[in-house]
Amino acid sequence: MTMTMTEQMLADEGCPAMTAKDYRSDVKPVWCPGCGDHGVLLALTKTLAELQLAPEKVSVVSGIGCSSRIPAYLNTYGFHGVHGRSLALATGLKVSRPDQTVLVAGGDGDGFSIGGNHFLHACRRNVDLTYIVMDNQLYGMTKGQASPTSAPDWEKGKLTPGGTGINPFHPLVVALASGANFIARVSGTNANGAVPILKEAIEHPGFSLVHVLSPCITYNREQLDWKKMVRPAPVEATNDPGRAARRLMTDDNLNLGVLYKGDRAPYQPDLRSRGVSVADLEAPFQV
Amino acid sequence: MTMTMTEQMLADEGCPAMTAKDYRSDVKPVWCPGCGDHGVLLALTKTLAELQLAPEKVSVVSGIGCSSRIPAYLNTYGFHGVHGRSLALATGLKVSRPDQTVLVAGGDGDGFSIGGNHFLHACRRNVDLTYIVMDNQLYGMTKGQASPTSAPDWEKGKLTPGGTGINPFHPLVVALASGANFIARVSGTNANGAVPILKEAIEHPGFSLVHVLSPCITYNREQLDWKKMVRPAPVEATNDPGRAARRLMTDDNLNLGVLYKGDRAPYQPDLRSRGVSVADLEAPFQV
Amino acid sequence: MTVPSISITLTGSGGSGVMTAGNLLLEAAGRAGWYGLMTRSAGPQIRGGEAAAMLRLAAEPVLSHQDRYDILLGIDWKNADRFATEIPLDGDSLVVGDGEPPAVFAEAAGQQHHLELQKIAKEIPGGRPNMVALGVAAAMLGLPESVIAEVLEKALGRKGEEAVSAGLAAVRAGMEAAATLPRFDTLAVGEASQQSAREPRWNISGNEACGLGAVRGGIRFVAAYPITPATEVLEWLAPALPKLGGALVQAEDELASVNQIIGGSFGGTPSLTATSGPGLALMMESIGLAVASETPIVVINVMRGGPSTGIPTKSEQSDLNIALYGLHGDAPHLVLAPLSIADCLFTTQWSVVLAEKLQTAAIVLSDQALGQTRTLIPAQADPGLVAERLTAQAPVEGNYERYALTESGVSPMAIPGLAGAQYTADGLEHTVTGMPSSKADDHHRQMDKRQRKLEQHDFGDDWARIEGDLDAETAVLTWGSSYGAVSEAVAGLRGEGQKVRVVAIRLLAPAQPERLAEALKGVKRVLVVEQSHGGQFFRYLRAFYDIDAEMRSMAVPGPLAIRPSDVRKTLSDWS
Amino acid sequence: MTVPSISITLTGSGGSGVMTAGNLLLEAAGRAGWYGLMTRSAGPQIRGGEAAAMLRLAAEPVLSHQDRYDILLGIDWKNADRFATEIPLDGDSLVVGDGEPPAVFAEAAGQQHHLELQKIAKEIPGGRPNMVALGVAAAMLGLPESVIAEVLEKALGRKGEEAVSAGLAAVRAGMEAAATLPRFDTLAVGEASQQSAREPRWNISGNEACGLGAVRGGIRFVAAYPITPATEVLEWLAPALPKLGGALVQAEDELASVNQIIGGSFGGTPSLTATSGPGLALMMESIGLAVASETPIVVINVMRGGPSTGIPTKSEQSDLNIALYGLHGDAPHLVLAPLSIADCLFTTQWSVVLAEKLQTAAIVLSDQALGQTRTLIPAQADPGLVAERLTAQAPVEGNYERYALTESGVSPMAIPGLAGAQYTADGLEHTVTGMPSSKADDHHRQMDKRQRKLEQHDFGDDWARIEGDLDAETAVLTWGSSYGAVSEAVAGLRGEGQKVRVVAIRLLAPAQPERLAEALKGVKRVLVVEQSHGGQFFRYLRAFYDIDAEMRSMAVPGPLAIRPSDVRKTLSDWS
Ligand SMILES: Cc1ncc(C[n+]2csc(CCOP(=O)(O)OP(=O)(O)O)c2C)c(N)n1
Ligand SMILES: Cc1ncc(C[n+]2csc(CCOP(=O)(O)OP(=O)(O)O)c2C)c(N)n1
Ligand code: SF4
Ligand code: SF4
Ligand SMILES: [Mg+2]
Ligand SMILES: [Mg+2]
Repeated sequence: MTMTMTEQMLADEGCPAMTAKDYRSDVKPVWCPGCGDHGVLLALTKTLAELQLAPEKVSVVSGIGCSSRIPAYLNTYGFHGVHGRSLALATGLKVSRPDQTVLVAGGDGDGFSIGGNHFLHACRRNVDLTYIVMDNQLYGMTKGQASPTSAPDWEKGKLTPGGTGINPFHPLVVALASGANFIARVSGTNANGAVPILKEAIEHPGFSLVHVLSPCITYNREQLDWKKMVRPAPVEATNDPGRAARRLMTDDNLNLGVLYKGDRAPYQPDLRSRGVSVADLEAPFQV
Repeated sequence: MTMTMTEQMLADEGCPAMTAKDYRSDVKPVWCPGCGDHGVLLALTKTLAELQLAPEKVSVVSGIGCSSRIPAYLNTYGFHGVHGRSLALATGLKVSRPDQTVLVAGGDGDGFSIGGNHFLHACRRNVDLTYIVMDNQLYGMTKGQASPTSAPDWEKGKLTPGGTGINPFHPLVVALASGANFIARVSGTNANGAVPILKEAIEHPGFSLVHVLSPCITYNREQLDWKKMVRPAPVEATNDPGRAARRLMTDDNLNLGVLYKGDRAPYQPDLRSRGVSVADLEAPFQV
Repeated sequence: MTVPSISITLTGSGGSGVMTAGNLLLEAAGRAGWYGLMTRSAGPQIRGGEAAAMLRLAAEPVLSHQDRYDILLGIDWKNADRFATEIPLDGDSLVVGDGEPPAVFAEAAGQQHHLELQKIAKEIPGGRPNMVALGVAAAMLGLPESVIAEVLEKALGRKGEEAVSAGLAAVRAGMEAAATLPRFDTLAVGEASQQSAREPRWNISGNEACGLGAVRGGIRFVAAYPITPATEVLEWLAPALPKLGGALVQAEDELASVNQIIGGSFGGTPSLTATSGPGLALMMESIGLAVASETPIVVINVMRGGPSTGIPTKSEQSDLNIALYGLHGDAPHLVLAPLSIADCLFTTQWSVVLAEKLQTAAIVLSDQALGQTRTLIPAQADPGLVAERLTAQAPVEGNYERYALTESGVSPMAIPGLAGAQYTADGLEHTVTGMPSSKADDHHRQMDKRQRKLEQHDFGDDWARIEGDLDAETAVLTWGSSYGAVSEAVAGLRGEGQKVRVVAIRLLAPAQPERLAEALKGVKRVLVVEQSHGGQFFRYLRAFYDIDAEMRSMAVPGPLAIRPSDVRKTLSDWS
Repeated sequence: MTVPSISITLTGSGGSGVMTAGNLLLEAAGRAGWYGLMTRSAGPQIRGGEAAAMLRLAAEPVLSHQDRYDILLGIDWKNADRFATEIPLDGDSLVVGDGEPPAVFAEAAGQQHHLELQKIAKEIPGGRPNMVALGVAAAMLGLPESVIAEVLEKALGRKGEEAVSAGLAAVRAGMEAAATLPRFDTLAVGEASQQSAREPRWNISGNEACGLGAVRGGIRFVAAYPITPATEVLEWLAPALPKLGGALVQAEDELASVNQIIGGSFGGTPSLTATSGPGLALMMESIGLAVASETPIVVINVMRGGPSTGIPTKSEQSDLNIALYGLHGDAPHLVLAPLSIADCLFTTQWSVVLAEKLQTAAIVLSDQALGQTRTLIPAQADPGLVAERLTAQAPVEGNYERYALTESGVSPMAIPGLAGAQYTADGLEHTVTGMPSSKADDHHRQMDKRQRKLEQHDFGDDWARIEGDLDAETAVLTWGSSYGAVSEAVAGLRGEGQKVRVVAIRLLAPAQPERLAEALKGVKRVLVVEQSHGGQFFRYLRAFYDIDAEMRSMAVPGPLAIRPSDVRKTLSDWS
């Protein structure tokens, strides 16, 4: 195995470099063989190795779903919370512990259906989080229902026999509209291709969305075709929301790469002590 | 009082025309004198009179907040539900009773803070509802906290002493991004100006958002200035989402009028009987 | 007396087709004139992990599994040991399979047999080991080949004749291979099929039964968000409702689904949702809205292991507390629980009727064990209970009072469209017309009214199922799915001459203290059986009932089902 | 013995400044050496509607209002009759005001006086009727002008000298106008101020006290969504936390706020939120997550009238059920309730300490009556209870087990940043290391552990406040804010020579049956007093306590406060 640049640098300095494997826990994933989420796990461990972040300095927060199982497979701190609330939990963690690198991971159902409100507000609040959404355009964990990103004519969703008949949710467009600071797309079937983008997302200050096309081979085998259909985005990332909006409005869900990179300052309350004691707060009560 | 065109037509046919007053109940509003919501109530009664809808064919659904008190002041059917869920309740009503004209009304907190997820999904589901949001950029009912639409440097929000420091929510942009079929803005201080737009919104099929600048004179008197600052949108409504996106991205919140008019078909399950009886459904259980 | 029955588990690793074999076996048993049930269990893998199909087949309808299995049949043994606690074997049990069974089974069982299922299957073109195993099972149980053939035809017919004949060949090979194995044909299939095969029967799960019960009761609008183990209720309803002129909407979350059905019901359509613990928790605020605004809704909660995300695929009765007490404020409402898979039909239907009649929220507490178990039962005729809401009628005279203080507590409800009765439904406390009010008088009157509706209604005899000896001094008090094991245990004890009574409560709220007192007349000892850790039912009984007898709590949490023998033992140990 | 006190209500229509006058009067009373409390009431208008400031002033700290008012002072009488049920008058009461008082007051009161407050105010440059009324009140109560002057200076100082002197002129005019009115100076201000004025005292509301108690206990992160009547807890904390190096985040909804604090707590920071009924309902799912993942959090629930949106501005104790039982699954957690405004401080602080110590969720049940009432109390020293969480320490040896099965049930918790102890917190049932598990053993062990933590902790003597006669055969059992009226009632009865005991429970869950049995020794009759419609507390006691005495329920729903006389009467009628 060849060394990454960072590993080389660390090795030169005499520090033992962490490898991707060092970020993997020994828990065996429950995912189906061939599920795109395996690739995301691999990409994530490689990215963390690239960044050489100490595992105890990283927390990965998730909700519920196949994809949301990912924290336990990493050797970092993790929180596998309830369905749809990962961004809220991560927000509390990050604002009170800005020293931690906080990643949030989950599925399209978790993030855009039940979790939609936190998604909106995380984008606009712009806390320094990286949100990795493994989008398989359905609910895997509950055995194959339509999600907000399902095609309106997908007839196999078990609660929508004739297709949902409704407009799919465009996560990247909504993210931009509500203020996300970094928007990118990667493919779950190409871990190596995802690494530099994940790295950039984590390093970029503020709220970063990484949309992952992560096929569910069990409930929609056709998603295996994504592998052949994706392509690098034809243009460079923009920092102009207007231009990004135009691009994303016509985006066909298959462009990979960094699509928008903003420069808003992250939201982070100042936690430095002001030298005030609790007793000092009592004065206004005195008659 | 001169007759509207519709009233004239009805009078010609010998039907007693309904006037705006006929849509008002005899319940006295709890609103502060001078609150913009009074204007919205007036505009709505005038609009219903314009449309000559029978009061029993109209249902107005709301959440909780000063603005959400509006249903009781109308002589239509109404539901004053819990905080943030009006769109969901209205969706259930409309899809099961497509013969009713269903309006949804509430505030910026109700609709964009706690209700944000239903807003997203109502836009994309595109049920034939008209959603009237009385935006005063704060929570009036709970006595003056910041809302998602508050300016980041508004320092009077009682839970955000130094200002919220976060990006305001752009309801029109998010509505467009998530699939609303009609997007307009009116001023709560100009009831007559709002009437034709409200009328168009109600008549337009699918999900229509009417954003109302409705000043809270109690917790942010500066909003009285809106009256002087608003202007008719400089261009005609578009039906091109890309063009609308560009426009809305740079919208300063003061353009009045219809800003986007789409032509997606509304979501409405077919409720016609298929001649199947409950007993017919038992067959597959037979061994 | 316990019903003569045979219990068999099929197990195999991912892709081995164990569930298909199990389903075919159950269906064949039904055709052969038997009754029975089948439960599935699976490993943690999302799909393709090891699985077990646990069947009990019997001459009469049965409500629960036995304490032990007669046969464990392994299509293969990979990871089969993870099911060890779920499949108790003993000296009379037989383990059959391909290769060496896990030690835990080998040690427990009295007999072991090896059969080369893989090899046999390979020798048949298109043959699969699970079909061979099906043949083995059929042979041991004495199921005629003709019945298996019928079932295969029905199941595989769509795939073409070739598939059917390959399947049948494999089944035959299995039957032959099993020629030397012991027989468990105590059910005397021949006779059973003669006697009762003419009685039409159903193969149904509790979740499907809830769906059918709902539409029988008149439900025509459903909004829901999927969740294990409730999803099949919705999956059954999704295609069914449009056929009846109704609709199911998949909502963005549970906050939306419960509000959608409140909207549907406000519009006059009987409306329902189904969920499980975490989803129910999210709905509580708005269930309170249904109670306060007096808008009828039905919420089916298919319980799973708790707390929090808990154990989504396993059963527990631990959502009783939240169902009874989980609304903020004083919010009287209905809570019901089906006592068996078949009873999911009646209890759901009755819940719809009650919610509509009393204009309030009804929570139906089913659970994973009922919901996801398939059972063979006699065909269930529709008792004809249909929602009848007291609505305001045209012409409306005078000022319409939506929340009029009627004697019964139920007030005529105007449905949008009715001229002259326009009102605003409200979750704020209100006057009789629905206008918000914070006055003490209005609050007290409306609270009394909402309570009175429930107290004054005559719920009749369906509040509980009472069985056993009228002169018994010992009673078992239980609810929901625990009734199955209790009933079997008590039948066994009574078969041995002991006198015991069973009271299984179907209507949990409002409490029926007088009825229970009557049902427990003469009883000196009451064992309270439930599947929870905290004894939630026991505590509820203490809170709302005056039981003039010594009470003991037998509260056993999931994920394993309560077994009849556990109940028998607890009763016997109580001296 | 009841405390000598005077009760006075100021009322007036929108914009009349009645609250300002009331606040100044309370503050002045404090400076003059008195104690007391002030409750506000308002009409339905969002702002600018009629309002009433109800004060009770006394020589010693008081916990509740009296049964009646001595003085009703109307700045004007517009819509004042809407407060009729809240302001009981009798033959000894005096009604003073500008113009004709509403008939309901005129008929009830023994005396009536007219004063032209408007006219008097007009004659003073910058004079306002509410300041004139303040002067009238001060004169009748015997409050020295100098004290009023001090208070005015403090309140209006920022507005400049002119404002202060205009105010003072109006007050003086009011005092003069009141020259001929009867005096209610039984409190002997002179003496009181001599004796106890040196004792430092606070003017604080229950909501502020909850805020201060929280930071005393160690809370440094708060996330919340505003809701009446809890908002002032947050409004106090919002500027306070940053001063202490902490933060408050306004969340998008309650689902977010509760999850944010779980995240904050996971990161090692003691974290809290505050809400009221509807918000609590929305939080229940995730409070269950805190319980299952053993992440300490504190949720203050300031109760209001229910169900649903109910009566947001009025008090009720009807969220007891949801707090105790509202989690799905078996989810043992802490529920505490402050017994008075002052006790909001201690109970919140103790709740923080307990939640952190036991690594679970604590729900604190305050209510609108405590939260939004201002009181004068002796300055409250910090008892010094501070959160101490059992954390894992470096170096971490071996395989870190987050959910280790310790004897106490509490396991050392690793805080992100600690090397070698990385784990994933989970709401799924799990093994000792946190790995998801659906095995019966793991489930039972973890449920036992979560229960054991609460059962084995020694909560000491603060679980309840016990007062009265040790040899009493009659006891009153109560909780939360009802303690105020009960305490006053029992003091009155005891003053008349009756023997009564009071047990007011502060720690509601886990139940403390042995402690209560001890506290009720010798008692034959127990009156259970609470402010709910359904007798929620009474039912809870039946469920979890064996009380060997005759029990009666006195459950009175809101919106009116339970009055001491109601309790006395119920006790007297019980023969
Ligand atoms: C409150 C709540 N509602 C519903 C569920 C059931 N549930 C679990 S995962 C899931 C959807 C998962 O979809 P997604 O986030 O896309 O993840 P995937 O499995 O596709 O990776 C649902 C509906 C739940 N656990 N909690
Ligand atoms: C679940 C829940 N959380 C919080 C509240 C408290 N609350 C009532 S209205 C309101 C905000 C109202 O703001 P908005 O919708 O903008 O209406 P406005 O009063 O400004 O017209 C809040 C937070 C509530 N009633 N229910
Ligand atoms: S069901 Fe789909 S999403 Fe879930 S693990 Fe299997 S392949 Fe992946
Ligand atoms: S507080 Fe503001 S929003 Fe509410 S009624 Fe008054 S002016 Fe209107
Ligand atoms: Mg998905
Ligand atoms: Mg607002």
